[in-house]
Amino acid sequence: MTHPTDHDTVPTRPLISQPRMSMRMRSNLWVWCFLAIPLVFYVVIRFYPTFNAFWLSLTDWDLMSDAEFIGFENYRDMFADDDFWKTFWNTFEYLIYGTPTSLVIAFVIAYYLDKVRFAHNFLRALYFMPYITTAAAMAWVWRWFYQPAPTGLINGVLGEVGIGQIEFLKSTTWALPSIMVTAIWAGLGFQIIIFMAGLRAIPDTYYEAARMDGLGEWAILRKITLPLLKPTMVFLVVFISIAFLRIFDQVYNMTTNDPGGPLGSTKPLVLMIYQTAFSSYDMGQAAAQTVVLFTILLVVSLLQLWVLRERT
Amino acid sequence: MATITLDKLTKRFGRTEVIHGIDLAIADGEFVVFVGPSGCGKSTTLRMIAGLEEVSGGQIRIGDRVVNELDPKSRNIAMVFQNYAIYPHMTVRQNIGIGLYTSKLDKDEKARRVEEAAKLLGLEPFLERRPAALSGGQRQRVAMGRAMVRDPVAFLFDEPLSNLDAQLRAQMRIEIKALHQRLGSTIAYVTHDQVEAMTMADRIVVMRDGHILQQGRPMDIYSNPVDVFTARFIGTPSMNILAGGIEGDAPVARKGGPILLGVRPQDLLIGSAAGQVADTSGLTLWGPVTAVEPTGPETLVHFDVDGETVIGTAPGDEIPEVGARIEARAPAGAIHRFDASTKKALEPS
Amino acid sequence: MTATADLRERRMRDIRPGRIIRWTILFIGGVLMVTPLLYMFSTSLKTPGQIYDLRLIPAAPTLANYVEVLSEGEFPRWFLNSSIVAIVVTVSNLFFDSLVGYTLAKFRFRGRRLIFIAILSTLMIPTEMLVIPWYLMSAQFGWLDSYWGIMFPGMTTAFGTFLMKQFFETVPDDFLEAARIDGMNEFTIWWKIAMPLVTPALSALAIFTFLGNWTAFFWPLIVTTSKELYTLPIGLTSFAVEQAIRWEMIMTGAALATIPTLLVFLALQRYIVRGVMLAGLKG
Amino acid sequence: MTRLHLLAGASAFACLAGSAQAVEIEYWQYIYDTRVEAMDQLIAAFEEANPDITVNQVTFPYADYQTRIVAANMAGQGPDVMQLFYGWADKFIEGGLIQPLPEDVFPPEQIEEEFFPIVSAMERDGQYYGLPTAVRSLALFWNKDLFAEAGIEGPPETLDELIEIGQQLTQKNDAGNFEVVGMTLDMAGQDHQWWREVLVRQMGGQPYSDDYSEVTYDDEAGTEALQFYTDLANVHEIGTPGFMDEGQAAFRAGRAAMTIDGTFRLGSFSEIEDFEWGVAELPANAEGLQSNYASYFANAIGAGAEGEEYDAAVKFLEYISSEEAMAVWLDVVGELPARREAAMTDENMADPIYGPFLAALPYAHTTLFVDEAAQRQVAIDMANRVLLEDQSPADSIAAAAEEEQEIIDDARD
Repeated sequence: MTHPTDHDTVPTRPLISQPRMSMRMRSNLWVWCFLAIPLVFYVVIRFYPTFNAFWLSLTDWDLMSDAEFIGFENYRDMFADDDFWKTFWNTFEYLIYGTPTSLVIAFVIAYYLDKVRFAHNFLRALYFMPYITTAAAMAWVWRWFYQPAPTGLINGVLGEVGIGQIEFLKSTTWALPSIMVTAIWAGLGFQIIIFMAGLRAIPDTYYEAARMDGLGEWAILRKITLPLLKPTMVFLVVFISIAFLRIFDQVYNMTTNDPGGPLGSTKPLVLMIYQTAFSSYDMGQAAAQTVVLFTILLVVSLLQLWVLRERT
Repeated sequence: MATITLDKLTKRFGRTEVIHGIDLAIADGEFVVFVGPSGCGKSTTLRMIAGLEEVSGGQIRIGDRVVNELDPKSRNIAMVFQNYAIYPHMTVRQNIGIGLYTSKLDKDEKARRVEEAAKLLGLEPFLERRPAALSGGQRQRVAMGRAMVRDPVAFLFDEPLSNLDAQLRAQMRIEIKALHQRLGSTIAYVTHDQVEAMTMADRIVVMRDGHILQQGRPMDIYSNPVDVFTARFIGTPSMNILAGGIEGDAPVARKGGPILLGVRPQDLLIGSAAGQVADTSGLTLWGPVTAVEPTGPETLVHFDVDGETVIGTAPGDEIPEVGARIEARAPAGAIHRFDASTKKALEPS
Repeated sequence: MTATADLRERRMRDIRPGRIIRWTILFIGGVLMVTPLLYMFSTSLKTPGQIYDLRLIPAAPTLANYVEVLSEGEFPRWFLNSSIVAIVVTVSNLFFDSLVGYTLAKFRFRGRRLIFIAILSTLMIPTEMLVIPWYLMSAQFGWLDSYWGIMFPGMTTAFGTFLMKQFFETVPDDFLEAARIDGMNEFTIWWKIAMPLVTPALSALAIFTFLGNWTAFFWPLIVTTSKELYTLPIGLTSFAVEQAIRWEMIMTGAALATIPTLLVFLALQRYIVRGVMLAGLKG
Repeated sequence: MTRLHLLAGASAFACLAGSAQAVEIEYWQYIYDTRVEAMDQLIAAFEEANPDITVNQVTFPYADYQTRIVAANMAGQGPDVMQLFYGWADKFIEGGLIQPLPEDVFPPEQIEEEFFPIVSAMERDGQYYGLPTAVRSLALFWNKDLFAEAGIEGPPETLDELIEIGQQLTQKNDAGNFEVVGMTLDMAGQDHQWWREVLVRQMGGQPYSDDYSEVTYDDEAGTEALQFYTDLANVHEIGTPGFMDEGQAAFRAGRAAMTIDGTFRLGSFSEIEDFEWGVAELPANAEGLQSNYASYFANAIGAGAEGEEYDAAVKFLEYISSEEAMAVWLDVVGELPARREAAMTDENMADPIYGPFLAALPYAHTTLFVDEAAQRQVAIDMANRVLLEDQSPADSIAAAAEEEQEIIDDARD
């Protein structure tokens, strides 16, 4: 593509030989060489499947026979299906309770952890460790925790102090919060670290100035720390929301014998998608469900953009 | 070594033309400094010579070759950048060695060249260090070393000293100049600092808005600026420009006058110095002092003439009080005359 | 950094009274956070008869469960699979994400903005939506139940591309142009000059990608069917289901799935935390 | 006639070609160690008897198995003989994956006479689409040690005894938590089969119409069956759903005196060392009515098999549904022979473990599932509504019937 240079030895030679390609063309050639494989990848692995998913949601494809276009029937069926709505609200329950809880706990821990110097790294490691574990493995540990006596740890402890059994995973009331706790626990480490990064990014001079002005710790927190943490908060809210909207690993592993919990009380959208597609092989219907998930996630992302625009 | 010739060189970014067909011939071994305010096109011109920007029109020749479409490396030039562009992950030796990246020399020869350049630049003790452990001036030398090892047909410098503090800058100016004299290489050097231009150049090329306003030896430009812009740009403090006219054969400052009178602060003398100007055909100005800047050997005096601030020079031990009314004189030979509307110099005085 | 540390220290001395209590509460909280891990290890060292004994320290700890799982189970194989998948995908991301990120950050060419927006827009598309077409594609091309089948969806990511673009934008052009003048070709400039300048970003991306793939569950669950190709999380799930609620065995499996990442974390804590901060804030 | 003619021609051709031109056929089944091993033995025996035929066994993981067959069939590379769950028959027939068995080799009357009646699940419009080597049924597993401790002699024979004995065996601690349950209640396990095909019938009902296209348990009998099942937990308190997470886990841990499970559990229970256990037929109702649920994997001929491969496939299928093959299967896999003659030998019937399972086969039923996972979920939810949400059994069963009917209709249209 490029010519070997020959004027190291022959500095001036009367030649007007121009390269075959212009500089611009050569530069573009590099660009497209660099982009070629990734672009093919994006087209084949991302763009095409996206459109394919939309298309499949309009068909009755079930792996066995050819896909046939059936219009919006999958969507009509889905919206008329109580199970779908149940799952839909379950998903929102994870989101609505899980996100603020995670955020508040993570912030409180990060706020105080940031001030601790003694054995700081050790404490941070304790909080961060759950984040690097495998969700599937931890789901089983928590499942064991939640067992009724005589097996489960929590019920065992409750029994020792004379409190009756809680049927965590077997109860339509407690199953979803139980799984949510597992998910919150798993994500906390990440959120604490991000909060601490956000706190570090606030210049100390702000605090010093505020203290000079006679503000108390509480006022400093409200007037300086929290407002300056807004971008971090927005990022985390969106990040956590998306994680909860896509919750699967924990639910799948904690309810393998009655997938989605008793009476479907823990079943989130993604598990429903998984079952529709890979247990009932109703690919068309499952594709329609993924479109719903996509729409929700899109709304959340757009909300983020909107909130951040407000700021500036 | 080689000549560099620009022939109707044009550069467009999208629809905007930023270099308007400039012509220039840089002689073999000549040290040419491009100077002008930021955005005048001097850097773009240099980058086109280097091959980092595409040429939109016209021709660049290095030696006999048209290099418009050649890759930078095929032009056999070397360039020194404003932020040195030495790599933090490589040692000084490796950084200098990068200059020989395409060279077909054998390993020993390459090492020898690197050593040689390092010696020339006083970098020998630092060869194994990383740039982070070097001072600004040393980094600048590494960048130059990298340019030198390859023995290129021309060196291009793009504001190489602007990241250095004043003292280092002065020192490096001299080093670069000395280097040029020793190597005898062709150099194109871009700066916005007219002092650098004046002190280093064989020839200064003053650019503005994508045109070459004037080129010539530094003193020629200093004494015979072709227009108000060049006049004010070269020399520090800037030349005073006042509207005025000629009464009899003496220039007189006058608001709304038909011509512009230019006089350098160094030529506009105040206090006891003013008395030495006996020339009656010179310029005499009066006004209240607004500020004084004692610099030691002389005192720069800012005073007000009809609402315009003018700067003159008093001897170092004479510091007029602010508010005092003073008289300033310049000899006729020091007065530059410009057309008030075209801002072009009138016939040399 | 030390100056701010000093300031922090001074600030903390001002509020000394609550310090010990605060530290203690944080410590208890931290211990609670790792309780599941502690109990997982504890139970994995118990015999079936002991698992109803809820003390943390087993009365007579035994490695018998580990011996059984490792000798009879396919954990070593799954561990290998997870390693292969996570490493290959991470290397691929480091290569392609930074190549594309670099091109988008440092070259001016027609279609640059369009490509950037198109890539960024894929961030909005959840994998769950693509899983069905991927499955169909994998079935057609025979990628089901193969390493490539597990890996292909993650070979480059918009997140990584975006992250790398952000970082390459902070690299001064001079560095690249100097190399261009010295005669490097564009690929070498990227590889030898630009890449070393963004190593912090590369390590952040590596940590994220590796962790993400090591723990990935949804797609491997769908695409793998034979035990020989399970990744660790899938293997663990199938193992746990097969063990049919033999908790001491399940905990042993969970521990085996967790130990590698814990060890890596303990060894590289500083880098991992920094990487997470970096990627989290820029991404 | 034509087929016979063809057959004759083909075998003549095979003779002419000699054994060098052996026919190669593919046999597919899912991966399960003992099954693969048993099939290897059968193939070896078959090839010895038919040197001109080579059988290649191809195996896939269970989860992937159906998809593989569909994909291979689309590509025209399907198996000549394959194993399939009887519940997939509709889907496979409709999808054109399998073809009917030749009536001359496998006359329907003969099949019905020689095999257990449950094979009719493979029959459509008078044509058989496959035959099993082995079948599985349910039985009551009981913990002999716990029974002995409580001074009870043997397993319950009727449902009333089940309750009575169950209550005697149940142990609770001071806090009122179960230490040992009399019987496991695990709809997600085999209880849903027990409820559907056994309890409903024992209460005088019928779970589905004869062709299994219609749900018919939404009546008094069904309600009573559900009432009976949920009362085990709610009224008689002989167990609680989800105790130890899975019924079999509780039994294996020695914390359940009884559990209902299938033949396929024998392998994992055989590892129990802490106590003795026994197997009994499922309890009868007060009138002595017995029922059971049996299921099986059938072998069928792939739609793509033609010509000499088809003939070889027929021969092979004939062999693997022979008594000889069934004996091997029982020996290696532990699954029950599908032919009466092979199953009901004196030796088998006297076997303390196989006996109760075999005894159930003549009166066992086989549910024609369209989507087993979904239909099982309906039963789980049905019980949970009563157990967890205090819905009346009648309401719950009505809801379940409606839901399941919808699943069946969706699959059948």
